[in-house]
Amino acid sequence: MNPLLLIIVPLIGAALAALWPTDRTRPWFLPGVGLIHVGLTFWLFLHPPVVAADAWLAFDPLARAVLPAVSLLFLICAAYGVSYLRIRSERPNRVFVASLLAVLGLLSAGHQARHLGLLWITTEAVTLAAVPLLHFNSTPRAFEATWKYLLVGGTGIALSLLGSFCLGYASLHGGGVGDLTFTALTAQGAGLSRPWVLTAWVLLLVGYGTKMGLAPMHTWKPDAYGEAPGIVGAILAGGVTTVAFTALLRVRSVVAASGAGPIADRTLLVIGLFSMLIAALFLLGTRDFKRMLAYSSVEHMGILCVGAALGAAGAAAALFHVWSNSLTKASLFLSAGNMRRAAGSASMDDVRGMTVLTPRSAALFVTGMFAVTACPPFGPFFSELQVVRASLGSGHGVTTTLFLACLLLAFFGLTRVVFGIVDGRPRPAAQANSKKFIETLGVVAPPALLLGLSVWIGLFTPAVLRASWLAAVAQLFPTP
Amino acid sequence: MSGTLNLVIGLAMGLNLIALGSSRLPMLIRAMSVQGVLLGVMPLLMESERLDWRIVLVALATMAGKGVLIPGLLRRAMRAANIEREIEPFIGFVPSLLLGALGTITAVALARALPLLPEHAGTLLVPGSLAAILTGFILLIGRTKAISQVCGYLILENGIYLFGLVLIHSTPLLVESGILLDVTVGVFIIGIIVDRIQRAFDSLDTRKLTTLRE
Amino acid sequence: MTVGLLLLCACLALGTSLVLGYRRPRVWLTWTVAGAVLGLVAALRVLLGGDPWEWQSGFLLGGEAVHLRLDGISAVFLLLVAVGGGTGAVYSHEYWSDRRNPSSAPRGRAWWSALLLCMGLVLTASNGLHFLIAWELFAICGYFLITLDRERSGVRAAGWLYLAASHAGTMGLFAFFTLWASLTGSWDLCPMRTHPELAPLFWLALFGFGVKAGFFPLHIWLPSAHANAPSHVSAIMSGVAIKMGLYGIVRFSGWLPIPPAAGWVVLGLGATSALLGIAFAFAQNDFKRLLAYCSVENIGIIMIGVGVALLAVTHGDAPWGRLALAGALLHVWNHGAFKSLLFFGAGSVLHATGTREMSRLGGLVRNMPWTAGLFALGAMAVAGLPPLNGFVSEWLIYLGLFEVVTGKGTTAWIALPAAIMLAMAGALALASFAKAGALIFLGAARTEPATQAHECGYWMRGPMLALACVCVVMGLAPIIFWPALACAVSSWCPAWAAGTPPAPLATLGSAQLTLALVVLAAATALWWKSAANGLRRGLTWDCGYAAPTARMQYTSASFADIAVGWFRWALQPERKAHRPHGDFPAKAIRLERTPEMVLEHILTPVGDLIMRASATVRRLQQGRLQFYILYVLAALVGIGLLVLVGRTP
Amino acid sequence: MTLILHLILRLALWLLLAPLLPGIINKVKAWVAGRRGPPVLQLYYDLAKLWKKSVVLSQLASPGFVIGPAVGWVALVGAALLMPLGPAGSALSFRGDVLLLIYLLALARFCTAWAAMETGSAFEGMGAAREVSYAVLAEAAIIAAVLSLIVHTGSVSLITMLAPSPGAGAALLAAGLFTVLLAENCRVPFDDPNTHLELTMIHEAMVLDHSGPPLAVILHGASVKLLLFAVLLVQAVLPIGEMTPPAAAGALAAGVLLVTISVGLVESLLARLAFRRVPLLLTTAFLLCVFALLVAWKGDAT
Repeated sequence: MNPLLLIIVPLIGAALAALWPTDRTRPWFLPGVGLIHVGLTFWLFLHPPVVAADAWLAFDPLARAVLPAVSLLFLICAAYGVSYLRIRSERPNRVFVASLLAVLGLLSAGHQARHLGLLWITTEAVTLAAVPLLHFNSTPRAFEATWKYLLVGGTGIALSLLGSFCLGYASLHGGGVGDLTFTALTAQGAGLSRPWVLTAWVLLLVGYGTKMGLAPMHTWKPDAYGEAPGIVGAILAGGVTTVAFTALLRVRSVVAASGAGPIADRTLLVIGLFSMLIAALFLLGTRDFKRMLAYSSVEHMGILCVGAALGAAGAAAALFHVWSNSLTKASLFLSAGNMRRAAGSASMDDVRGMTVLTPRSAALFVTGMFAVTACPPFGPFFSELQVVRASLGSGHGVTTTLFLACLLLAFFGLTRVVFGIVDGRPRPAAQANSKKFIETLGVVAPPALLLGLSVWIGLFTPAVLRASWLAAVAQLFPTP
Repeated sequence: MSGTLNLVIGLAMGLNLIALGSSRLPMLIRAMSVQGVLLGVMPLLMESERLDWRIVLVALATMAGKGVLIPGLLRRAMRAANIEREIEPFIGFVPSLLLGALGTITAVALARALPLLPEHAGTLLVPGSLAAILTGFILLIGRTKAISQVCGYLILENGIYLFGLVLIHSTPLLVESGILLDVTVGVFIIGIIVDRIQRAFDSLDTRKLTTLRE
Repeated sequence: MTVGLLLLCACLALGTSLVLGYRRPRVWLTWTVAGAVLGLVAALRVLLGGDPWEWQSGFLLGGEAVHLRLDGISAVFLLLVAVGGGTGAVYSHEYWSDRRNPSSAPRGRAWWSALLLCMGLVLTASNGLHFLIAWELFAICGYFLITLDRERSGVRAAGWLYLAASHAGTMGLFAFFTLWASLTGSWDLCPMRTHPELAPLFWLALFGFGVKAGFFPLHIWLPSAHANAPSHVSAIMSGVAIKMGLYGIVRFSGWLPIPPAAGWVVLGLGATSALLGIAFAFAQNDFKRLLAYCSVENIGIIMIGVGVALLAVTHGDAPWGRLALAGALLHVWNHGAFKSLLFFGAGSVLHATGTREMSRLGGLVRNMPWTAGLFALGAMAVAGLPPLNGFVSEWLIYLGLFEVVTGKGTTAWIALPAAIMLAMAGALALASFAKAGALIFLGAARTEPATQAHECGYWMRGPMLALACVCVVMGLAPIIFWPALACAVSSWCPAWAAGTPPAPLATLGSAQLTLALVVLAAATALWWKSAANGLRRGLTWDCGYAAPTARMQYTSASFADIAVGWFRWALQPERKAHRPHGDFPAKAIRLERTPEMVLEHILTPVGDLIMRASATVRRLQQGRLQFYILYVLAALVGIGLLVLVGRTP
Repeated sequence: MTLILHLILRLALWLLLAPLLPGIINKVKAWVAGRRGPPVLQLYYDLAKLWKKSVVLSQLASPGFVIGPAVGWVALVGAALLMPLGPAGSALSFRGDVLLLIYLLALARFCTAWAAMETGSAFEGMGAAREVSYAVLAEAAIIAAVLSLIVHTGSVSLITMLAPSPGAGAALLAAGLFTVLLAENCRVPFDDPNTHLELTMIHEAMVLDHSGPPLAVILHGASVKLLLFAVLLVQAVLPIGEMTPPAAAGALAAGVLLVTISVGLVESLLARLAFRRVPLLLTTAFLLCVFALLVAWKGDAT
């Protein structure tokens, strides 16, 4: 079966959704396409196709290790989206649904791209396709957020294009033909010209780091996540950042093949820890619970980088963390979205006592908070434990200390905000507003399901999944 | 041959400085569009002996996109917001000119520091592109009008495109055109957002766009 | 019925209570108590049977095979969990009833069962990963129990402090268990005495578990949490939950190779927290805070015992370690018993008067004789007075210290000051509980609510009576408990397996028994004699003062004034005084407050520093796109430099 | 059988001799002051009279008001029975019995304080507060003394422990224990049993409201405590163990008499200290015992 279907199906779905006449039934495209996509993905997951070495697009081990998470996440968010769009029936949803599906298709492309140029194109395309999602609310604040997202993200993505060119030039200068497929670049290995490889690495790290939202390029994140609907935040944080991360992993393997692996790892480690620290400090002070989620996402991107910098074991842990983090974080975004709807604001200053207004969402939010701060039995606990073990195993004592310290600070910040909005007596304004919002099964079940998946992935990680991560690691860290 | 090429690149670099120095938006946009056209010409110059249809295609697309389409869009937005000039930028015009000059020097220095293939060693391709990129950054950081920032972003893209020319043989058409398409669409969407902002805030002064903060 | 089966049934019973008990208090109570009893029996079987129970299954959880073990040490603590959990459940049936707390009582029941389950898991888990899971879940259950009464912001603040501190400890345990796993190559927990490379782990364990155990100076969370929690929760937190921290220390100090300094450090920490903990307690005016600080003291006493045992191990399993460790474990039980009893008493006072200020109470003995009597008994026990149980364990620990001294090694240099500090702590404990008991129950009622107080009902009185009996029995017949202790001690250090009880223990027991009997006889005799001579009620001697009022009685602050003065350097008491002056003084105020010194004078400044850093960093996100792009450029330059600096030539 | 007899004899000895000491002290004071003073047996008369009197209970008091003194008395007598009497040895001796003795004294203190607080009188509260607070330092001093004996003899049982080292150690120990004796028994310079100004009293302030048999029990208990400390002091410093039984008994009696007289002399020569000075003196006592401890340590080290 052709993995291209993963890309084509959602795009066709997007086109159909764009042409579909009525707003009322259009949202059903989301779960429909999502279901097909999940089906295809898992079929491919269980029957991985043989990958041609020079293929530009392929369901290779890395894609196999990550894409199912994105697909699953999208399906559940899509199910949520139906009831969400019913609540937001006052807004036309043609563009929203279409671009959401387009994002799915492009994400599948980005995860499977094995050509640097193609990878860049898809990433940029995802960035652009997400724009209408961000200003769905079309408030001035939403436009401001979109503007910043576009220009910061655009700058970053431009830099990564330059980086891709540099890598190509490295191959040219090293006597290659400038073929930008990862296989070719890796094959050229030490033949690549070192100065250009390093230049490329710096540019690509900053470029894709901007898309991932690593500090200090994270500045677009709180604005975008804060103003976009919860479902969009969930998909951005769970899917788009993942593409950027896998891109970094692929590039890193090229750099490592050229013999500059230690340098790349050191930079990854530094920027990862830096992001964790900055995010933790932001979390200690922020007063808005949707922006809080953005900073928490920055922190987890940092964790991914630290993991990726710690060699094979760390990379496996990082892939694990991709899964657990996307599922958990998405659940938080959805429940936060519910509370934002009900309270009519996202600021600690006017949101209190959500246990009274939206008991279910509040409970889910608190649970999700514990999950995302690495409390058992949820996924992040296990994945972060593996990261810690990898760093201790490779003798990074100081790194581990900093890592744990940042986790602790982040925990302080998150608990402060979460219990601040959940406890206490609700304000009258919020009380009045919450009358309009009913906690139907449609908006409560998806986050609950995501949390359930997070528990499942942690406690009962399927062997086949573990194997897929190891396979991906084997692809990225070829043993000489 | 590389003489003409260098001349064109030199012109493009000069346009950077004009873009930095001019306080009037139409001037800025014009500089940018001319630069776009020049970039379009470049591949033709580089490959003048063995021209093939794909080079021509790319060149024409570039000229159309960078030289006509996007500038037109920006002009429309500018008229809608009826603003003529960039008032009180973060970085004044003289300082930005100096920075630009500095940037150009840095660009040349960087290009010297990096090893180049013989056929590129003679040309100004790499320094030119780096100079354009730095100029773009200066505009993005230094200006307060949304339109000038968009121009900055475009000049940045121009620089990268210029660098892309060193790979003109190796990058296949699909990638080439995909990149071009993406860039164009991207700028187009930016233009749309600028338009929306103009409607929402009825101004293009980004100093108004600071409500989202800690 | 085998131990495994018993534990399984206990688990099922608690699970049932967790599921069914949310709406039905009686059902919940039945199943919880059943679970507790089953756990108790299982622990006893292990302790008296002597051989540990172990169960290894192929069932994977988080990628690790489930491996459970119940040996002497864990059984000692399981026993405590069972007793504390059962009595607390019965007590809460009236104290935190659906009628009085319709919103929080169901939650409270669910979390209670969950807490017991998790503590049981902590005690039986024999795989690092599962231990960590159970540990964190147990901490979270504790948080939700402490904050049952969420409407009060004080409660929420206290709960947050607890959660934050316990998470800090958990981070230490993260490092501890992962380091264990990466050094030994497996998450499985088993004796590792013979692997010297593991020795540094001891310090991680000491920190990680110490936060939960709450010895000085890691006790910061303890006073406010125990004071603000509902009393049955305070009881189990103080009597049982903090012992989980001790369990960690005892368990892993028994398995890890001991660094040479360990004994000294633990002994020193123990002595410090014994003395300072009780000094803080004496200074308190809130009687639940007083009890909480007293827990710090008792943890200190236990740590002294453990420290002596560690010293013994580092000196070739010297026999004196055996007594001290036995004393420490016995004190774990004793403290569990009398501290729960005292918190129950405190709860029924709170229940009756609604205040925790000792200086607002007084004279309750007339309205609540049961509570008063039982509280007095608990006070005598906690002050380590013969013939009650507190004395027995302290006596064993003292003996351990004395033997260290007679050993005349360098170790004596830590044992001598420890013994002296322990003695002072004992005297201060007596002072604190004389103060607490007297101010709450004796004299005249200082405020209106105190006069309206009512005795608690049978559901609350029953557990208190049961615990009081435990205190008396363990005091009068300590020899009965020796086999259990010996079993635990031998599983900690096989070299001490010799089961013969130390002779004096039996003698002490008989002495205590005689003493108790004579005391009873003498008391009745004197009462009878006085009655025969004729009893007349009269005014209290007030030195001829015209109009004495209840407010003129000695208050908590004035009672503690002298000793607090000696410890001013540590307690940093805050005083606000407005002396009366002039011929017709308008008003005079004297406010006294003893802050949590470590928290307010050491940690808060650090926290402020971090918050200032956070404020600075947050200024980066000031909303201007231009700056954001500048950051991108800066990152480019920074990473470029990083690459250049470290480039391998 | 003989054991029972022995026990009864010992009990009788303690109970009957104890009230003699206050009498002697008062005689000495009177003698120094040049008065005739009350008869030596005065306390016996008082006790007999009090025992017959009826009891006045404060309206606020609970049964603890009467039970307290009884328990305290039992505790003190029990402590006394643990104390070996030179050649006669002790009634009950086991490893660590010294701790039981110390904690029995603590029990007595707790009961007295509790009974004092029963009436809610500010004065008795004051007395109780002082009693329990000063006890902290006294306790430290006692345990230091005990430790010095333990270090010296290497034994943790009273019967073998009280084999003092001659010389500096003994002198320091004697000074320390004597001070502790004064403090624990509320004599000048810590407290003045004769004053009637409640503000300045410790022990007397605590028993203001007691009357009849309870008061008798308290007074008798106090005298037992005094004798107990005297005996402890004597045996801790005099090498009684080495003497022949009769000589030992004589030495013991003489020593106790000497201690009593010196208490009397101190009372008549010194004035009561201001309360803020009391801790200072107690700390001195503690330090004396610590020095004794160090001396014992060095003595054995060499």
